[in-house]
Amino acid sequence: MKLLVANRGEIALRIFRACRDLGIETVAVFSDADRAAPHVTIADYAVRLGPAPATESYLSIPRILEATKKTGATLIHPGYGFLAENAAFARACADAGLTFVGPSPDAIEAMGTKTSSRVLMEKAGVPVVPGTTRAARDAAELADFGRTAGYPILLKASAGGGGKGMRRVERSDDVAGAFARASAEAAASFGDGAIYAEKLLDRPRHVEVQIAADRLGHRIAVGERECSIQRRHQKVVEECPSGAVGEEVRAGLYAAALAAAEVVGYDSCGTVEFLLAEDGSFYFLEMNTRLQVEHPVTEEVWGVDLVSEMIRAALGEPLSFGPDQLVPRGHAIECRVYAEDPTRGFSPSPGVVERLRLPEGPGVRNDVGIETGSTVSIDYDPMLGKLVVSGRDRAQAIARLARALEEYEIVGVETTLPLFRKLVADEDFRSGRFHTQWLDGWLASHGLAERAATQEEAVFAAISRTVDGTGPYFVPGSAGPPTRWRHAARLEGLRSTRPTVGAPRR
Amino acid sequence: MKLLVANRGEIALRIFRACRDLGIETVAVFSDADRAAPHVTIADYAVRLGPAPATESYLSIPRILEATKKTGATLIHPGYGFLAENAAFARACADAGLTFVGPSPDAIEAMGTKTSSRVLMEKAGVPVVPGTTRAARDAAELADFGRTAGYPILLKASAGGGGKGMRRVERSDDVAGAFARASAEAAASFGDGAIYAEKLLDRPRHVEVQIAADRLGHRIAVGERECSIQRRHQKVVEECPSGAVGEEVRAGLYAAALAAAEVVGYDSCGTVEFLLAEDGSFYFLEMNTRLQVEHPVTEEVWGVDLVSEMIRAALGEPLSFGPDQLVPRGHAIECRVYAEDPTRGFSPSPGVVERLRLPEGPGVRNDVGIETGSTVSIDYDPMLGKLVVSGRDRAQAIARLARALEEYEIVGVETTLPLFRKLVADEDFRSGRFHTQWLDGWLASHGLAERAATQEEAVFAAISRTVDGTGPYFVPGSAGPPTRWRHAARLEGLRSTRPTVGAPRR
Amino acid sequence: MKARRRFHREVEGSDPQEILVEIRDAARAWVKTSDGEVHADFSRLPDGRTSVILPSGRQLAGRIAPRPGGRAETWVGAHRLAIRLSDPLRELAGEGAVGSAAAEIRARIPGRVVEVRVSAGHLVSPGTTLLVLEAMKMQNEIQAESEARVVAVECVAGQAVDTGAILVRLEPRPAE
Amino acid sequence: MKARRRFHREVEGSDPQEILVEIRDAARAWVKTSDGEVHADFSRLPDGRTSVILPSGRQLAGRIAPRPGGRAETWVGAHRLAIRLSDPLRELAGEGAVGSAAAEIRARIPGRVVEVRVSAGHLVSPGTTLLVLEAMKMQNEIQAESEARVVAVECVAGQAVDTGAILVRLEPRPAE
Repeated sequence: MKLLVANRGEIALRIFRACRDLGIETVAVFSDADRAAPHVTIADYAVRLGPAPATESYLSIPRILEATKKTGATLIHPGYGFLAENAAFARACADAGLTFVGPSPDAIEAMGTKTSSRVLMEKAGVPVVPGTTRAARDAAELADFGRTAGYPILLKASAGGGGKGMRRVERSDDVAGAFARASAEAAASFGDGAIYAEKLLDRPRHVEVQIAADRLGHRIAVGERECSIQRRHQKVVEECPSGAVGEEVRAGLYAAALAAAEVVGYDSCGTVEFLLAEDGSFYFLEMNTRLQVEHPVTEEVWGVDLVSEMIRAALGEPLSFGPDQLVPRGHAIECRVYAEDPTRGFSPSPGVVERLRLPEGPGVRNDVGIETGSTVSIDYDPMLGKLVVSGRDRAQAIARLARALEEYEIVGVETTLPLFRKLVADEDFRSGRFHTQWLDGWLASHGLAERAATQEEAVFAAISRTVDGTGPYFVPGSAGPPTRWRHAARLEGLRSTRPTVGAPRR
Repeated sequence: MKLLVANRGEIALRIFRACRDLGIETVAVFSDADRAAPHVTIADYAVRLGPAPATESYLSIPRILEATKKTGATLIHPGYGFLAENAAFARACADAGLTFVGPSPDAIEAMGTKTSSRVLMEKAGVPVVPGTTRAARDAAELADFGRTAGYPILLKASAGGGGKGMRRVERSDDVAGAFARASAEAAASFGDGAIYAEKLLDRPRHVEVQIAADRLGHRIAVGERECSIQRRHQKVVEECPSGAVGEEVRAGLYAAALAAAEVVGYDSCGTVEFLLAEDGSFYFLEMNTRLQVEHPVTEEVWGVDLVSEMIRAALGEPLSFGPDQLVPRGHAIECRVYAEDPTRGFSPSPGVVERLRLPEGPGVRNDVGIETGSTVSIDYDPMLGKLVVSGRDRAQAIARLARALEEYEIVGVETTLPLFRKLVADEDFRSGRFHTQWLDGWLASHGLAERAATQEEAVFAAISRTVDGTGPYFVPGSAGPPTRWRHAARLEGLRSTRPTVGAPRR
Repeated sequence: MKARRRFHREVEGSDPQEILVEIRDAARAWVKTSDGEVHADFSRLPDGRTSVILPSGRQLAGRIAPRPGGRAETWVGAHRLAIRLSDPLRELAGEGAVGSAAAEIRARIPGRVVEVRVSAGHLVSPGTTLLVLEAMKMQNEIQAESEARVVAVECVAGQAVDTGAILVRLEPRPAE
Repeated sequence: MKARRRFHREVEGSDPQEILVEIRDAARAWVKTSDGEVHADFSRLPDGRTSVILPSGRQLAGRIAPRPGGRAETWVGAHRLAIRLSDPLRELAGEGAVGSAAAEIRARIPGRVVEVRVSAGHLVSPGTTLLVLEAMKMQNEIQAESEARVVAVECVAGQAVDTGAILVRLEPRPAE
């Protein structure tokens, strides 16, 4: 049996690992930008889709279906992003006789449009955030809602996710501009510019419930995740369990999540997201009908393999655990390591990973899609991988996270690692006092610039540069004010692909 | 606070990680062979001990104590091997005002000589294997025991461990030769050539109980480990829990282990080893008064950090869990990755690690002491590291082990990885049907030679060699049609140990 | 990047198989074997390995690791494979024949000879211990691998030996 | 391995601090700063980093990573640090003046000369492209680093060159 992953990066590797555990052969697809990527070179089979742009590769349904024919793959897993929540893709797979590892196309469709899913949830008795229930025709309609519900409000893309097409609006004057920008962004990201509005809750938490289900009618809530550490509505750090959820609220969240899954006959792994207000009330946000980026924190705490369960379920097998067999233990935290420069507004930082050293040891799990020498392309989401740590309790998990971050080296591209090193030392983070708007405020008031070298480190640097200068490695001149001739040497070093080319022997 | 690890390799890294989790600064010591080793380059402080031979470095008590003075370290952890079970060292540390992370010198001493510990255990009512109760004066004394107890018997080093100084003897004619070799080996390894004899049980299992204790009187049995997969009495694969132990036997083992620890007032982490006969009866083997190589399988299943607990206990703090707070979950397996050639009688394989690629992903933990480029010296135990996998049950742990082994690449030195790849597919191993002599028999009847390349792999090899021959990595020179002298250049490239060295200058 | 090479794959008990490779451009190779011709896609990986994709979609990543004595290890994934690819053109160019009649037992690691159990003239069988070598704190029994006669012992007990040092010379003899 | 360098550490709001380094042998460096003199132990690590042990026992491992525009990143452990070290001596002398009178431009990796842009007698300035070398599928422009005169061109277009091969010989000339 062969399974094709219609995706790239760390999630393709994650799914391949589950395949190996289940004795299923692996099929990678790739664009020209990814020929040498780890997800290709670890796979049993690999098929080129097309040029780098996603529309010609990872989003091309005909080319992906062609790749299953070529290799004889009968299973297809979409990962997250790309075609993961595209009902047409799920249908096309079924039409081609393939087993789609995910829920039914109908379930994807029902949850795919945020406005219609909100209507569904209201009918099922699941609380939703006050908001408009259909795509706005114009800005005036949104301004009407703002007047009624009161500002601030949040504009969101009906087809959306991941913070794209999302805008916070503080007053009616800003509605028109925000609507235009959000709609344009949504159109670019999802091919659908539809926008609706929600009341913006004050300092809410983002808490979500993991659902595991099979095609035999079993459906289990496998704990919740705390995902409130967000930057502009994009998750940055996730945890399991949530420190903000007591037993009563937890039971309510599970019930609501199971009700939501029930409505659409959900029969795979998926996630129901909620906003949790400070008073313990919660509101349905959306259901992600796919594997979630942050699924590993649930796996670590609950001792399950969600990807294996998803594949088993797609093959018609039952979940390998009953609702009372699972006991959560300890605490897990995930950091999303992005090739973004946190000192420059998190702008993407493509380039070559000159050096990669992963943290290892107790409580450390690495899900990464790069290796030393990998090229980080501008064509795709700049996530390099995820650092997942677990411990007996949150304090131990945080201690191990701090330790792992001190071992984690990525040189060559800017990453979000410096952000995590500061966060892990922050008192509010350590004591769990945060909400979905907390990080944006924190970033505005905390610098992430490099630490100045100590005197000992300066001595190290001077020795290291002297050793390099006499050894086999190229070091361009000093960091002092450039002079004419030294500048040329630098240029020369730079133009060569490797630091050791062409510089004259000294 | 600073902690010095009087050890090297993976265990030094393991202990340093626990220190980081606890906010303690780390001090490495090293011999000239290890100046560039990972345990040195990850430490906050590092002190040279002396030349490569252990007697002049890792076994030199005065130099190690000097290193604590130089750096201001107040804590000292011996790891395993070297000085870990040397009561004189523990005493010297106490005399120097240092906190020794381990049990009292008296406990080490009481358990350090196998013959005297057997006497102690008999008094405490813990069953021991029939054997001599003091070091043999000569071979005749051992032959006497053989005559009385019946062959086969096992010669063991009184000061021993790790299979060194151990010899199986089948008949009286072989006693003298085996005694001489075992005694020489014991003298070389432990500085003590004393040898005693035990009756050899038929097809026993090696099962051991992990003890965690503190200086406030708490003492807990943290599960058992199954360590029956041994090669010539050296552990090769360890698991937690043991599939051979039912609830009743488990309770008996825990009680015996706690009784053994009680006798010597044990107040740190340690391990009580037993032989388990097929009928469920068990016999005390020895107590290891130190951190055990295979402690990670217990950590994974029981959700504890034994090294942190050990350090906390040494500082006078209580264990961070009570006897009823720990619940085991799932199954963990450890493989000891050695630089030994399993196709050549496991002869040591020193050299340079040209390439190291560690497995990653769910259920995988790496504790390794090498990195790409590391030199594996002949001066020390050739263990490179440990692969630890865990899963929901033994079947999932085995599936993940097989997956991890397929990702694990070590090129440059021979390793035991090929053995594990075969073992993990073996029916007896998979169904848990093994005992301490099982692997020796298995090795005698199973080849570990390389698999012959398939036709597809032959095509790969031919392409790869052609690409290498014309590319920039392997053989310098142009990519034009081959001429005789250029062939010579390629041959030359092949002969050199590094791809770019040694080609004739043109 | 263009290149063309002809290999002989040596398979025990049958004639060598010819494998012809032509690198057509930076990513495509043409390969002819006794099974026919195929076009394969290849890519150099940043870590020095090569990835090859065959027409079936089969992907293999690995490397050729050069070794002393003109040997090379073939690694595919995490596996080192048994394969002998010779290059007849090269052999014409002058590579010497490997292998000789008399077997030499050499030290594979540095160590110290603890004990020598045989002397010249001894007949030995597979498993006969020739000598004991102490290295990495272990006593290693060096054993004969086939029926042989000891031609000469080239070391003495107590001697420190280096990698590659000849310890014992054997000459094959037929099993009785 | 012997070398001596003098750095100025630039610290905002105060005078630069001088750091003098002498590499005494393969493992020892002498360093003089405003705080005094120290002997430090250093070792090149297999991955290209350097480990330094200061007299206090303090161990630092990291590397200097060259960057566009003549900058270099200083990494210690997993941290990139803010530090500015300039080298006044080099600025006075110019790169070409270090060592011998005539500079030899050599290939640092094997490759193929694609194009030669200068010939003997040419006067070149910093940045003048001397030749183009193709290596690892990239076209690398090899440029002059200082004001110089071409003494000899030692390669031709199309030629395969090996590591260390002399490509062009230059002789320094004063900047105008």
